[in-house]
Amino acid sequence: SSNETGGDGADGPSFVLVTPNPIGVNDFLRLSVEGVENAAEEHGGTSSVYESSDPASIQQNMAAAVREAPDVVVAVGFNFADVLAQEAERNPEQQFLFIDSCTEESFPNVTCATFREHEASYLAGAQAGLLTETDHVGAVVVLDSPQFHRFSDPFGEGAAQTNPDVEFTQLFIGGQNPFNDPARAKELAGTLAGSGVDHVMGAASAAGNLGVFEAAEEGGFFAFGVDSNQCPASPGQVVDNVVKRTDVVIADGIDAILGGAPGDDRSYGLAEDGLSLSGLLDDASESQCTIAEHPEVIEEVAALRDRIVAGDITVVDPAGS
Amino acid sequence: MTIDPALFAAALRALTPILFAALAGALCQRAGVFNISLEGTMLVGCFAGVAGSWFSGSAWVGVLAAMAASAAFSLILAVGHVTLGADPIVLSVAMNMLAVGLTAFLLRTVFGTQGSFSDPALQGLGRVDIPLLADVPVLGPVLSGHSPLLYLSWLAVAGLAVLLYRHPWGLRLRGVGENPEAATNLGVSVTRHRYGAIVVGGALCGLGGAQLALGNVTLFAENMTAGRGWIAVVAVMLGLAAPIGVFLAALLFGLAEAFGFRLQAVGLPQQAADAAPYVVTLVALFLSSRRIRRRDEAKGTLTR
Amino acid sequence: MTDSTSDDPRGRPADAPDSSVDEQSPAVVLRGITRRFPGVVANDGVDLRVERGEIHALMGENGAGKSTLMSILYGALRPDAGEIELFGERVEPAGPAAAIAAGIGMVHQHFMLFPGLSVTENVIYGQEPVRRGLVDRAAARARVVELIERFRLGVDPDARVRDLPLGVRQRVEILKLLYRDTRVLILDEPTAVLTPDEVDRLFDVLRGLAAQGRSVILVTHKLGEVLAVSRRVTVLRDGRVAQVIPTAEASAASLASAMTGRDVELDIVHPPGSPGRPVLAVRELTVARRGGRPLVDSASFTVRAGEIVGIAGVAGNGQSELIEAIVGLRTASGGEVRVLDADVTRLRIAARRRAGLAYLPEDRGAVGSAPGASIAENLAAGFQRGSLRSRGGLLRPAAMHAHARAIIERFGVRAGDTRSPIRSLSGGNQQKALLGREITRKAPLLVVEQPTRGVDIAAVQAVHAELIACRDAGHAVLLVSAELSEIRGLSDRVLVCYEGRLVAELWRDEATEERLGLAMAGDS
Amino acid sequence: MTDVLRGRRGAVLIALGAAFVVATVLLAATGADPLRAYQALVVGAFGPDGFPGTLAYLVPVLGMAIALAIPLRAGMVNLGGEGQLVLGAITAVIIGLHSPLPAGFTVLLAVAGGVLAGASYAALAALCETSLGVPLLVSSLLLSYPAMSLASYLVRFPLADPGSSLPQSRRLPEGVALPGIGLGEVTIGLFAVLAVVVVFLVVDARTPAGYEVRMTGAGPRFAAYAGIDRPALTLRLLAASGGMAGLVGAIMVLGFPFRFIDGALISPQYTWIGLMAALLAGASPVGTALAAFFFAALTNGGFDMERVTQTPRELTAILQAVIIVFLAASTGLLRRRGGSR
Ligand SMILES: Nc1ncnc2c1ncn2[C@@H]1O[C@H](COP(=O)(O)OP(=O)(O)OP(=O)(O)O)[C@@H](O)[C@H]1O
Ligand SMILES: Nc1ncnc2c1ncn2[C@@H]1O[C@H](COP(=O)(O)OP(=O)(O)OP(=O)(O)O)[C@@H](O)[C@H]1O
Ligand SMILES: [Mg+2]
Ligand SMILES: [Mg+2]
Repeated sequence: SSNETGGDGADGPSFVLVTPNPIGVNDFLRLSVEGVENAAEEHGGTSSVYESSDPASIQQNMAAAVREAPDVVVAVGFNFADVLAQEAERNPEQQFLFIDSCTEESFPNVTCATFREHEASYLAGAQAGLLTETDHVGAVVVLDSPQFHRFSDPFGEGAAQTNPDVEFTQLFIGGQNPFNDPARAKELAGTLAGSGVDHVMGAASAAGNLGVFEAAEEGGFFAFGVDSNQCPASPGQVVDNVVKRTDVVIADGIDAILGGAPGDDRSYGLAEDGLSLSGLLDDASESQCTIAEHPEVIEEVAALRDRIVAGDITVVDPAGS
Repeated sequence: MTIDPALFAAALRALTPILFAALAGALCQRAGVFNISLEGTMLVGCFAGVAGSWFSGSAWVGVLAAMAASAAFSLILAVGHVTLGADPIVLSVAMNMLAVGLTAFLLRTVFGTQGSFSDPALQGLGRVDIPLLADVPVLGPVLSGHSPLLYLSWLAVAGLAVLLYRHPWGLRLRGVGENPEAATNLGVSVTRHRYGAIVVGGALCGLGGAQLALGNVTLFAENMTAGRGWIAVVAVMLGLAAPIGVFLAALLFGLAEAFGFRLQAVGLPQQAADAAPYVVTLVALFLSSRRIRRRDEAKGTLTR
Repeated sequence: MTDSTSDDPRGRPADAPDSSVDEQSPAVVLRGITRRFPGVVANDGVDLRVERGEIHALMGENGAGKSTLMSILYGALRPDAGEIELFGERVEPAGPAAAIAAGIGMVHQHFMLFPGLSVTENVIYGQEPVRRGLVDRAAARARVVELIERFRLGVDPDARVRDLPLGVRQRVEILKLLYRDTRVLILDEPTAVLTPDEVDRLFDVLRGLAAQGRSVILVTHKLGEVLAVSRRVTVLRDGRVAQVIPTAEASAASLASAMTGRDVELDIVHPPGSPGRPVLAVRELTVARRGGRPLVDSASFTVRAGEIVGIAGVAGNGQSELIEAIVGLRTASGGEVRVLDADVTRLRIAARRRAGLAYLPEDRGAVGSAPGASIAENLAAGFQRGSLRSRGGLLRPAAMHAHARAIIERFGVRAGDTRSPIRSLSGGNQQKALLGREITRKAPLLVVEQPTRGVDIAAVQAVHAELIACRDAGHAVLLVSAELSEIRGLSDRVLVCYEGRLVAELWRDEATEERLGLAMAGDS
Repeated sequence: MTDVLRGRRGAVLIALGAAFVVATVLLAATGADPLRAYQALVVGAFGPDGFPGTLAYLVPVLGMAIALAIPLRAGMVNLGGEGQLVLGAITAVIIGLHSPLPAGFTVLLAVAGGVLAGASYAALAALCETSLGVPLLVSSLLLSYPAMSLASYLVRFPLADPGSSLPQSRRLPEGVALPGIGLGEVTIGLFAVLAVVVVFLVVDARTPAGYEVRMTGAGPRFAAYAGIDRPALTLRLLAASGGMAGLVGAIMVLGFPFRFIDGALISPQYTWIGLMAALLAGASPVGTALAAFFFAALTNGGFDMERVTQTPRELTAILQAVIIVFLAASTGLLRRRGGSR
């Protein structure tokens, strides 16, 4: 569906955001909507959102967005790679902002913004390594595919960095509907706990993570969230989150395009503040994350972040070529 | 990988929602209605269960709401198929689509949220420790400490078996499924019995949904049944629509799932774990049908 | 009822008066019943009166409206006009349940049984004895066993109906009525699948019931049965009552002419055939059954061109299985079947048909035809890869319809549009059409099973004439029938099947009713 | 006869009218302007911008509808369309990626491979029934899941696109694609599917084989009696059905985006929508095609309705389901009128 906002900006710039999935509770997409809306407000323009549900509708929505001929078409998610490349080639006048992925070839009218999630996951793992009492951490992951390994593998490496004895196990949800199966996610988290894991990375989708947190609450272990601050969903059980600042990134990208510098490949990691942990943000004390109770861990992890930013440590991207 | 009580306890939890739905499917099958709307009907139960529990503050009100809502939802199949003669497969597929849309729509309008709803204040079903049994070494951890609906599902198996094979209503229902014309001629209403089977089945699916949303977890997420209703359809086939058979079939799925989790930890690809239950089912069907076929061959009724 | 002392074969009312209030009123009175179907008036102002304790025969040609009238009485169909009175009281039609409650029961010509349920379950269905809320299975079984023994029905109460032969299933239907203590029994052609002995037994049962004051309405095409067992006869013709007479005043010829509206020659004697070369040769054919004696046990015989060989036997003695093994619907476990010079034992049906076989099966509704498909499509079966194709290999719809028209005309089938479904034809007309299809194949061997079951007199005569003509044209005919008069009237030789074995082979002149009866009882 | 027909038309009109009323009420209840919504739906389905999309959607929906109608004509239900579709697609991709032949030949080979893969997998389901005694309905459904898992595994590992984190195969080489017809992303695959519809129509109505299939559907025991070899027929029909599903899969990957994306052929529910179309039409070729076209237009128009009006996307799903329920009920009513009693 579409949502148009901004009445006063009828003659300002217009933006269309196309999502790959229904927005729902997907914090990543919600932040994107926020980002586009904020940009519209800032530049005195309008924005609308086209929600897709499957590959067929992604293609439909993208074509419709181009027909609207807004100042910028914003597409979020790697699902757009092919469609965006095609439309960009056919419509050289149209500017595109591609979030979270990039086209294989580069186009002058496509601005890409990607995240180095693995850097933040690595830091979350480091926290787990410091906090674990059983020397065993794990992850519940939506699917066994490269994109999701970016959350789980670095988590294990980070833990090993701060705690050489640590053991790491990851389990995958799979099944007929991996992105919407909180019951299975919960059962998997419980299985991990049963084998001695006491800190679990929840890379189990928006709905799945709720299952992971429930298991943590019942099993008395701890979990990590992704995308946004998930600590309020299960206060006392969620240690910290890998936060992707999509809103910041979109605003940045739109500024660049309107400012006449399109076509860049922009990468956001810890250094660019595109990624962080809730515990490393200024308002960490109000986050309801348990990490706030461990200032010494925060301190140690902050130091680790600085080393990554400085380039002393390079976190391997599991999905990278 | 370790085989411990927790594995079997996990299998029992995994099987419960499937079992409720499969019992519903078996009941309908016995009445001669091919019902593949279990997935959607269960999803409606998930939503109604969470809504009922949320607004009343009692998980049991949620369970009743789930039963009522799913039973009402199943009336689409009853009216459409039994009264109007529509194809049950078409109706069921449409119902499954409708359930996804409807629950998402209601989530938006009733709870003002999208994707999922959970709240620490939402009442779940909790667990029951069974006195004495809880202290038995291996059996205790497996059988005790589950959601009350899990135990209810076992009662439902027994109840349904008695109903089908010992109660007049069950006999009439089986007759309706075997030869509706003959039943009509003996003054037994095909319509009434099929409505009964579908609506009671709906209520059972509601229980399955309530167990999933208030027992296995305590939240609602769009499309959270995640194919369990389809597994139930398969379990009905494998269990030959008999309550005990269906229970065993569902147990097979529960075990396959719980084992699959653990095998992953030792390196089994997730996709192989996903496919395993279906392959196992196919083999089981093949073995059981071979027995049936040998009997038929002996009778020489094999038609070429 | 076995203790009935009534010797009167026509079931006079019992001397013991019925205890109901109005004992004079008849059991059933139908007045002015009218029922229309699109294009037909199936019942047109029909009156029917059945006294208590009376066996009343209802006769009429195929399509005369008998089934419709009975369905109305039973509540399965609503009349467009007319009224129903039961035991002196006016009733409104309110469905079978109400009819059952009022004491009416019906045995349908097409059995209404639950194949997957046991005999006992079939019998008690809808009126289960209940103890503490559950079915009292012990009481149910005891009651059923008692009825089986009292009426010598010889049915295993625990058997699954799907495992029972047709003749036994009929008895299960009767058991259902006995169990329900029915006061008015409607039987739609109940003797079609019974042997003479079983027919006698059935009639004994019916007479016993009548002696108790119950009424029986017997729907049948068979003149002999009507004369033997009924007290009065109502004859329907074209949906109207043509005649109501006491049986004592009726004769076979008068009934036949009342039904058809013209004089009918009843005792046609067909001349014998002149057998030529062997067409069908069956050697030691065996069909095994696991854990029991074989269904068919080393059957050997030959059928020659230009002769009709009849197979007689009590239903359930292996005739059906023998035929199925010959035509290829069932796998033989041993022996050999040859058609002309070809060994067809291992061939599929299609190949056997190519080798020279035509076959009219017993179950014309499910095996011999696809009821919902059109007449043209049904009659095209077996010709679709032959004469109905154009040179390009495509089926020609025009040819299909012409083919159907030709069969309809040649065999006197009463049918309208060849595009309408075959189930819209009456039973007799379906039978003529299907036989026509098989004869049109001009196959050297024609196997026919129960060719005149449930078919009216005119159709019976037409079918018989066609079979004789087929034989005289030099075809070999193998005939299976439960109708002894049919077997004797048509066959040049008769084989008797008993417990899977062929126990007797009788020439035309030797095949007297007595000798056949003895052989069929296993006493050869 | 004539008044029966009049009754039928009436029933369809009543059903469509009822669906329309329910839809309007639902739309109005959520504050949308129904008129504007319907306009968007029609323009989205048939307007100059929308029609290519409808055609693009028609290819898989009609293809799968015909695939499932073929065995349904004989009363056999193939519930394994998804697995056959996916296997056809993944096979075409494997051939497309690895064939050493020139692009044109590779395309032909990929299509043939897709057809063959779908056909043999469906034939396997048929063998489960004819030789192992597992009913077709069950065997086809169950076999579908391992096929999907296999494809899913292949595109995550051996065929994975190294440049993307999406579970998708590498892109087919330049030129390994079906030519477009100048309407959006629609390729000549559309004509291939339409050609199959015509062949199905002719075979069904005018050949001995079609006659035998219909008779098997009308009366399985009659067909056996008439000498129709059911096991052989089952095998052939399922192979044809699976082959068609495989063809659809191959067409889909040989068009944009020229690769196999995990789930892309499953989540739009092509198979189930196709099955519904076939069932609603009693598997008759023309009826199935019309029903498939109706669904394709409805779905594609639905996207526009979602975008143009303020209707929440859930509402579109609800509307479609409601329309299908009413359609099913009306055809049920028809069948009942036409049948006995
Ligand atoms: N359901 C129906 N729809 C249309 N016509 C019907 C229906 N039932 C009966 N008829 C017609 O009503 C007439 C009477 O049929 P009915 O079955 O009562 O005859 P019948 O005397 O029982 O014949 P038979 O000896 O063949 O059993 C026939 O012309 C028949 O075609
Ligand atoms: N849908 C229909 N359309 C038209 N006529 C029908 C239809 N259904 C049934 N009939 C008619 O109703 C009759 C069915 O009644 P019934 O069951 O007594 O036939 P039958 O018993 O097969 O015939 P018979 O007694 O000669 O064997 C048929 O004779 C047929 O003419
Ligand atoms: Mg009749
Ligand atoms: Mg009859």
